Amino acid sequence: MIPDKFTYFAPTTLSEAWSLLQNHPDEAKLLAGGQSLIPLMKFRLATPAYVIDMRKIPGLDTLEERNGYLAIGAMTRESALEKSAVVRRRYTGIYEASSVIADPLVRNFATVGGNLAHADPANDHPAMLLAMRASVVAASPRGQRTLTVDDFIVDTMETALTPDEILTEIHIPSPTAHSGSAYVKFERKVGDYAISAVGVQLALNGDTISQAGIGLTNLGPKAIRAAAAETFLVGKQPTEENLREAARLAASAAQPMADLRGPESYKRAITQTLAGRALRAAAQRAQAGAQ
Amino acid sequence: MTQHVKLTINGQAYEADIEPRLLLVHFIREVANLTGTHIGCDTTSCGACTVQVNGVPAKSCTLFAVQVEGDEIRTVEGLEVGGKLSPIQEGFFQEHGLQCGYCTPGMMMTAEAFLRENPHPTDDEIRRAISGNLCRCTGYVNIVKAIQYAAKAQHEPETAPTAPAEVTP
Amino acid sequence: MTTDTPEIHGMGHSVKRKEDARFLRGKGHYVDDIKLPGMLYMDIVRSPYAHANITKIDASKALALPGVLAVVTGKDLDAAGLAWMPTLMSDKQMVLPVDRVVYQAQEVAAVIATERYIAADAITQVDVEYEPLQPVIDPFKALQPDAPLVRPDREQKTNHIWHWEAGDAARTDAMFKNAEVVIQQDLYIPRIHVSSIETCGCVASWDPVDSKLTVYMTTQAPHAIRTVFSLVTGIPEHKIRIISPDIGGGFGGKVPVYPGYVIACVASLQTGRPVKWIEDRSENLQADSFARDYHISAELAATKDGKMQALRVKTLADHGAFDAAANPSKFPAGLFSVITGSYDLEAAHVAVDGVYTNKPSGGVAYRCSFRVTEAVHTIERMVDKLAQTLSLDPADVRMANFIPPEAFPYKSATGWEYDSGNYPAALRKAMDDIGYADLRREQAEKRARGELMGIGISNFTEIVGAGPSHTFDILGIKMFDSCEIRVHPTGSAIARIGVQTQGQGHETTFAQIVAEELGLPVENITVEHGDTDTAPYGLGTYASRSTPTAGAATAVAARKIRDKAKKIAAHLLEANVDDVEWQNYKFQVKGTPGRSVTMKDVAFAAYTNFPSDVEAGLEAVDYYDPPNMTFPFGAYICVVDIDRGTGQVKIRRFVAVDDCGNIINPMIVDGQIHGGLTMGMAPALLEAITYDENGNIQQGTLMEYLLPTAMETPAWETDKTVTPSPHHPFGAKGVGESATVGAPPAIANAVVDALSHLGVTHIDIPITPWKVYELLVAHGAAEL
Amino acid sequence: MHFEGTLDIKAPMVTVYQFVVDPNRVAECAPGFKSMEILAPDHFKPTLAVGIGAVKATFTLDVTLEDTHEPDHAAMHGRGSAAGSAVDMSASMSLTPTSDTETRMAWVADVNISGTLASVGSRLIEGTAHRLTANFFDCFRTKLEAS
Repeated sequence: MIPDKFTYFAPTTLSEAWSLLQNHPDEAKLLAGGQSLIPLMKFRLATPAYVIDMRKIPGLDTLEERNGYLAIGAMTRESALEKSAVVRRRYTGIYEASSVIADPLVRNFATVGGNLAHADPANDHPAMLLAMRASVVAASPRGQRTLTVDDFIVDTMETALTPDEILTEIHIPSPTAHSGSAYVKFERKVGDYAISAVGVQLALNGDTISQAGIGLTNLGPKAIRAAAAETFLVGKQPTEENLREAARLAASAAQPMADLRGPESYKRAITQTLAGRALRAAAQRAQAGAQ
Repeated sequence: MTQHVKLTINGQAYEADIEPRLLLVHFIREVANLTGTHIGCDTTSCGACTVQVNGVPAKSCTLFAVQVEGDEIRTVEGLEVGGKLSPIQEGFFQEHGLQCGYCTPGMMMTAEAFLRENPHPTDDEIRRAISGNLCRCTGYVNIVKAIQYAAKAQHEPETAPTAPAEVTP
Repeated sequence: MTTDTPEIHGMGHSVKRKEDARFLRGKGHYVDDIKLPGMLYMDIVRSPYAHANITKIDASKALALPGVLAVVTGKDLDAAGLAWMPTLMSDKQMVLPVDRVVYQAQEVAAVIATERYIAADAITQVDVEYEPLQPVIDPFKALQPDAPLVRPDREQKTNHIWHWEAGDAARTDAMFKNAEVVIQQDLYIPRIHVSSIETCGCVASWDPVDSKLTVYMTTQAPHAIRTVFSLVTGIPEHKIRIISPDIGGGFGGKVPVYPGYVIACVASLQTGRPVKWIEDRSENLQADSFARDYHISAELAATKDGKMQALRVKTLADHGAFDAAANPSKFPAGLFSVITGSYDLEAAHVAVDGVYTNKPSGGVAYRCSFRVTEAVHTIERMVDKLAQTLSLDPADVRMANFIPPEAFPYKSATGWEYDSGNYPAALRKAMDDIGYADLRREQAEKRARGELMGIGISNFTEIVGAGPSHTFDILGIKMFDSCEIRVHPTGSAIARIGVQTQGQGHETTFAQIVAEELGLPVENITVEHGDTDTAPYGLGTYASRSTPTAGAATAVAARKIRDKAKKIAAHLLEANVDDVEWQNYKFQVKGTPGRSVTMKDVAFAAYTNFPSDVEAGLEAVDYYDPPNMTFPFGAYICVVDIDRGTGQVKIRRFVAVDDCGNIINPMIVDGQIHGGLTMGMAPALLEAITYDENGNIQQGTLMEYLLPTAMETPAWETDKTVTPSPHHPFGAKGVGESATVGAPPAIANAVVDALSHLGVTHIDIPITPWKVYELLVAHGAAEL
Repeated sequence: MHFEGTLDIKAPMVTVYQFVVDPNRVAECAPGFKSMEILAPDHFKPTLAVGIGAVKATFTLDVTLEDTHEPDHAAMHGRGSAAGSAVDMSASMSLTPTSDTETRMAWVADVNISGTLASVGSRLIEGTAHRLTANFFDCFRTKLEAS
């Protein structure tokens, strides 16, 4: 499997990248980690005439907590998230999502920005980022704008980025001390996309849930926010009964299609199971943080 | 249209005018003539092509050579130092961690880098670390043992008799 | 003149592998590593349709690309009489189609270019126009009168290929008529693919000066390939040299002759330059031959107290568009008739019908010995279902029905003569190793708590080492195998063998056989194979036949050398030949251990100081025709836990007790079993090839065809019993495939066992989480 | 893959009918329409660059209109290939007037994709094909109501 010919650029500034995008509309493709794009190119299902490699643009591999949020540069490797003590401790769901994407070797080169901007409904970050109420920074020659992940992901492999916009950073609001998050993925084997996966973040105020975020992976044309389940949980205590009801509501937000990973009814059912497990884990973590 | 690239493989500099679409694995195998790195799939699934890029294991079939311009690549041919097998090679030899040998170079490149990060792994950690490398022959049992052997050998450099020197066919 | 006996490391030693020295250093020589001067590259245009007429092939755009030398089509080959080639099963197969494709991803045209990348560009520029035809996908529908014909080229205007039977139908029917208990079960053993990590490929090099064709290729059977090539092309056999270099896994997938090999040869003949063809993984997965695909309907007759009496089996075998399996000629359904397994049955009857469908060829091995996996899965599931029906412990039912150890050699109800076995001993050992009674107690406790845990047994009998010339041939060539040994003057030796390693470690184990027989240190023995110009003729390595056939030949050739050496030893010892004996790896004068010479001494004398009535030199060759098959066996026990929330099956423990007779190298046997178990587990839980109604393969890449990683693979536990083969020169049996054959029913039985109290009696492989979950839902045991 | 749908179009049936048997109008609604070659009033070859995200495949479809019954039924059949893949599609439309100025269109489409796209992209194909097909017919309404 050999990719088609293309012209390669490795700009060193965002401005350079923008002008390349503007000069080659429709024909240029940004290359981040390449772990999704390059296989598509090998099958010639993607045949961009121009490939713009982002690797030499400085400042895109940030991973730091700033005032009130975690900033993840678009070019930050999945393996960096997996290895970060801060991510593991405070953004556990993100850590868990990062550590089940594809396989360890792919994660060494795959980037968070690529995972998000590829907008494959089977990718693991979008759902978890929905749960964490993350936003993304999109930069263009006209300046930069911040949009929520809900607004960023439009449809299957379709984002809100304009042709000359580049995703530069992902911002995840720092959780309160009494928060917990979890990502529970069920896959056929390592390296597979999820049959179903659920990302959850819960914040507690005393013993009631003050904020709930729930995202679903590979259960529809794009990552799904389980809004009814979130609404149900807010103001309630994280009792087993409430979490079970939330899991049921979360599963009813799924829009699965039958495929080799199983029939529709199965995917819906295990989404309830996985949502229950993710909710319990997040609640426990939130409660542990509260102690 | 070609592009001039320079990169280092196993400490040796290589320069060539290549098409940007040339995959790193083909650069290694066809330009540098280092055929220890293999190809086993089209979908970044098997890991037979695993090399280290600046010390980090990567699937070289899913990188363009132009993407690693200026980087340090290490392949299986770079494991042996001064005519002495590295601990990971020794481990695969002692524990019968290979059969057909096709996945072995990639497996060792992953394992060698992993042991630098985790010098005292559990078996489960090893299994997780090599889960991007497929082996069809061994059932992984002896690969796990081989990596444990290497983990221990790193700490006690002098070990059992080594694999026979390479015989030129 | 006695010298100290050095360490021999013959039979039974875990000698570290000789071949590792090159593999560990990245210095293996696989086909894609071969580069010849002036070499060209071939890439293949493939059909997106499963069944279509080709109305036009326009290669002009491809030929216009700089670097493209030729585009070969079926019409070109047809002109040379090479558009079709014979299969190993008395069928024929398209090399390139002239006017019709019969499966998706079938080769349609080949592009020859100066570079790999240019060839890849060029295949996208060959315009092929198709007129789609209705594909035949379901083998049952294929037999309906209105089904489209897959193979209109045949005289018989039907999709039925052959009917084959074994056993005694009348006697079996009579037993069923009077049976107290009859168990029935339909089983589907899905189509699977070996997917060795190295795909197939070759470098074909025609030397116009010498008129000689050299082909480096990924083949498990170089000699047979040479003969077929010679018959097909008319090139004299001495002008064809097939070289099997290092092979990155075979498992049966590298036995057939694929069109790509033949086209590359034609291209080299046409261009006068070497031509390399290396498959992509997706081509390998989509177009190379497949295994299994058996639709089985089985019945078992038994008494009320669980004594098994008779077995009746009907099977539909989906062979795809060409019957290109690699079975011995007389066995279109392989050795499926070994289906009575380890059990003493009074009667059995098996009938199999082969069917064409619009899929790539089926029926090659997947690390199994000619359909034994399908047979073992059937009988081992049936035994369990009998136990479940009668509320008996499956271990007890097995113990009560085993062929007793004293009954060997044993004639089975379908006519096989089992050479040796001790089934109760193996099962008892497995039960002890895993703590069977404790597990049953744990299971009862867990059931009371609503947890799902299952214990599954498989007590398989294999049949390997094809085979005796009275029964076994491929294209008429009898299935002997060979070895040629030459001892050098200074006491080292070379052994050339007719079989071909793909990772089994022949360079080490065959050296051990020679070491054992000749008393020469193993490190002084070189083993060569895979080059038809130098190795003796042999049928190759598959179906676990290397040790039973070529291994035997090696021992016999070495013994021939020893017989001659004895004469030279007598000369050196100045003794009568009859007074010389072989003891402790030395020749000594009977009763006088002090008067001895080593083989090294004798070897030197064979070239420097041999008696006048003995020829110089020390070498021998043996073509070994085995008197019977060998019947390795084993007892496997698997413990699974099932997640009621997802249907996920986790193998907690798996104990494999294998018996392959006397062992050459325990380390290597253990490795073979680990790998075999993994390739048994894979189709039980993960792997299957399916097609949609249009004939699109649904697992065309490794993204969807699920090879297990280290994470899905349990830490296998192995153990052994040793029951030597009475007819093999050193009592060995084959072992490479035992575990692949034996493991699937242990896993399936464990899953059914976990669900048996709910009323579940069967589940087809692969046991996917959703299949389990749907059973849980159906029986009210799913948990959300 | 089988899809079907119903559209209520604010246009008289005769106008709708004329639209759906006009290759130029129909082709404009095809996903990723690039260009077209018209061989006969009922035989045309549009070139389409169909894609989602990074995945793009350029097909030249060979389309024939068939089974047309003025004024209430039309059907078409198309076939094409790209990137080691083949596409076969057939679609039919039945029209019923809901008023003098409004028409209900019931459409049925069968789309078969074979080859690389099917084997590599099967996971995303059904959803995408459904979306593209629905967009195709929705586009009829948009164009008809705009004119």
